Amino acid sequence: MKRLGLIAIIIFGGLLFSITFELPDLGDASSPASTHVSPYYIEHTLEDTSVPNVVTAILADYRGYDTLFETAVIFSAGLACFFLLRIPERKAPKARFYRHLTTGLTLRIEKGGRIPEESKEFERIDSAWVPNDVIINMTCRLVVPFVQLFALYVIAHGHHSPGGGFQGGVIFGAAIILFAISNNLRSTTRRLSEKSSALLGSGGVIIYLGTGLLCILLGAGFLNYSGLSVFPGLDPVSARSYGILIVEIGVGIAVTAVMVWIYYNLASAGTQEEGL
Amino acid sequence: MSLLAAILIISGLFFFTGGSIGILRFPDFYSRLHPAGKLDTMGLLMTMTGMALYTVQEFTLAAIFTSLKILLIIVFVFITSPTATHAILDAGVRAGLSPWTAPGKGERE
Amino acid sequence: MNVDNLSPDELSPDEKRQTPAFSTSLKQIISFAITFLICFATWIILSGRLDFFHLGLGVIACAIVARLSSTKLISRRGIENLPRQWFRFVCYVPWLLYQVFLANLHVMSLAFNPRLIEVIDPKIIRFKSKLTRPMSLFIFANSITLTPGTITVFVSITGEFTVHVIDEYSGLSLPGEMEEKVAELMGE
Amino acid sequence: MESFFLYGAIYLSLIMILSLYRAVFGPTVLDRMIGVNAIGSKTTALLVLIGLIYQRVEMFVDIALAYACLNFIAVLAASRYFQKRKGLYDEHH
Repeated sequence: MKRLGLIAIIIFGGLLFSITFELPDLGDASSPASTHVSPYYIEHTLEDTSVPNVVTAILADYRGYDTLFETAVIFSAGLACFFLLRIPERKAPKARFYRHLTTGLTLRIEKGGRIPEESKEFERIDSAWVPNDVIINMTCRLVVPFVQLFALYVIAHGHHSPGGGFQGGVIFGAAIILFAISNNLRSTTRRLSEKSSALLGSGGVIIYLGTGLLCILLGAGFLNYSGLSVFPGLDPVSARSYGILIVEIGVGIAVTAVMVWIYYNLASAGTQEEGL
Repeated sequence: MSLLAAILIISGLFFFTGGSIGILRFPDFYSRLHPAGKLDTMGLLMTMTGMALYTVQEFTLAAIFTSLKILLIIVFVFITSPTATHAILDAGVRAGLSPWTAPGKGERE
Repeated sequence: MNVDNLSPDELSPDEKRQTPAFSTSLKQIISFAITFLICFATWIILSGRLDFFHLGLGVIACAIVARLSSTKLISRRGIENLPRQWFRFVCYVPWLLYQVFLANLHVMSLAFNPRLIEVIDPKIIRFKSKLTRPMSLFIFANSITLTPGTITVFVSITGEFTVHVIDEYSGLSLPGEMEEKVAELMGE
Repeated sequence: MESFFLYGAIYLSLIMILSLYRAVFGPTVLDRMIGVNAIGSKTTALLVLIGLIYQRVEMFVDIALAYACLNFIAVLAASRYFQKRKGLYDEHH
């Protein structure tokens, strides 16, 4: 069976390689991809939208429908993970673990034992806990805020540098996942619950959709941000620029929330009890 | 200035080489972490410093900000790299990869 | 997201004994402000654009980050002598860099040594450090990992270190001078 | 100076192949992780070098910073995963 798989892979790899020679050369000006719409985008982006980064303008403005449905696809990926994996807590665990916040000591309480109240002193943690590691905890305390700041920078500067909603959302989600790794899943879900991550995910898509609908209400086409120019201080060109920014923020929120949501479900195998 | 940058980059590449060869040559998992954790960090520090110096040569505002960003990468790596090394080592200890009977003198074939 | 993230060193046992110089709410405001300023400096480096629009976005982003994690970055205890600590830290970094450089030359000579297997002698050593605060334990542990032939395996919260050393020569200097430097740095 | 950076980048990617050996044939999972981590730290430098070759450093620095972040998080997550799952660490039995 293994050999059969190897043969199939070699055949398909060879096919892909042979097809590579038929592709147009890199930077070929007469290839089909760079003769129809690309020159239009490259020449008109700056005067249409005042966005120097052509990729951002194409993604969020010229091909707005495409990106809208991409965001919806990401949200439905989170939804699919939820429906496939999520199972309610089946049985009460044999023992519960609580961490004393001041000293980092861990209490193990057998079934039937008296449980300390959820207070500022004790925090319930995963039962497959990892001993409190000073080095990793301190590093994450130092690094997480800067990773979050970098993520916001990537979202906000999609106009000028590589980046935008998707990339920034991934980095922000990674920052929250880093917090979950360095502490544990239970203390993360207490700060950002599953319900609010799902709501934020759909909220991001709604921001995108709402911007498009607002454009219709203001008399322009769906996702034609130049309709936003009725607001004071905006001309059609800068309105398109701001419209792209709003859309990117919506995408960023959606991607962050969905990343965290998928992590919750995957890391705990659906129980949301014990994480990585 | 650009000569200094070139010297820094070359010595950084030299450290990277040492790290890679060390990873190949050291006998067991625990000792391999020493070249991986230290030499790569040092190589990154030196190449990045060299490139920051090369960038700041033009002395425009944009160039200064770019080289500051490169310095930011250096600071980030200096905080995170020892932690990553420690995390891998910690996983190894918990996996029970005997560090106490390390392949010391004469025990290796 | 920021319900009650108390970090271990905010509520140390000796907090009741010392009389605080500032009240708790003022400390909160100060830690928020310091976090905000650090974040804003980082934002300017990242952004590199000094026009009104991007700086405004920066203010919003830094406010979000500072709201989410001001208690994470700046510990509320000992906020009075923060500037002194930072100054000492700046003095500590060049010494550390010099040590790191020496360490790398040592590991480098090992990596290119043709008789590598005979030269190295990895083993685990343990020692008790006098440092107590998590921050100083963290700085000390990462400094150990960066310097000659030693990697921190485990640090307990009471300051017991387990260290993996690559040869005899590397383990001799522990805890030694570096611990003194870190203790002085954190004012312990 | 551009050709210097070009040769530097080529040399760096040749070195990465050495680390790749550890990542592919490493006897244990943790050896593979060391290999991947080593490749990741070299990639950070390689990205800035590529930026210098194309004279677009300000763009590639962002990518390098993002790569450094994600590399660290990936290594940390992988080490935590192998600690708790896979039967490497089990204290209930």
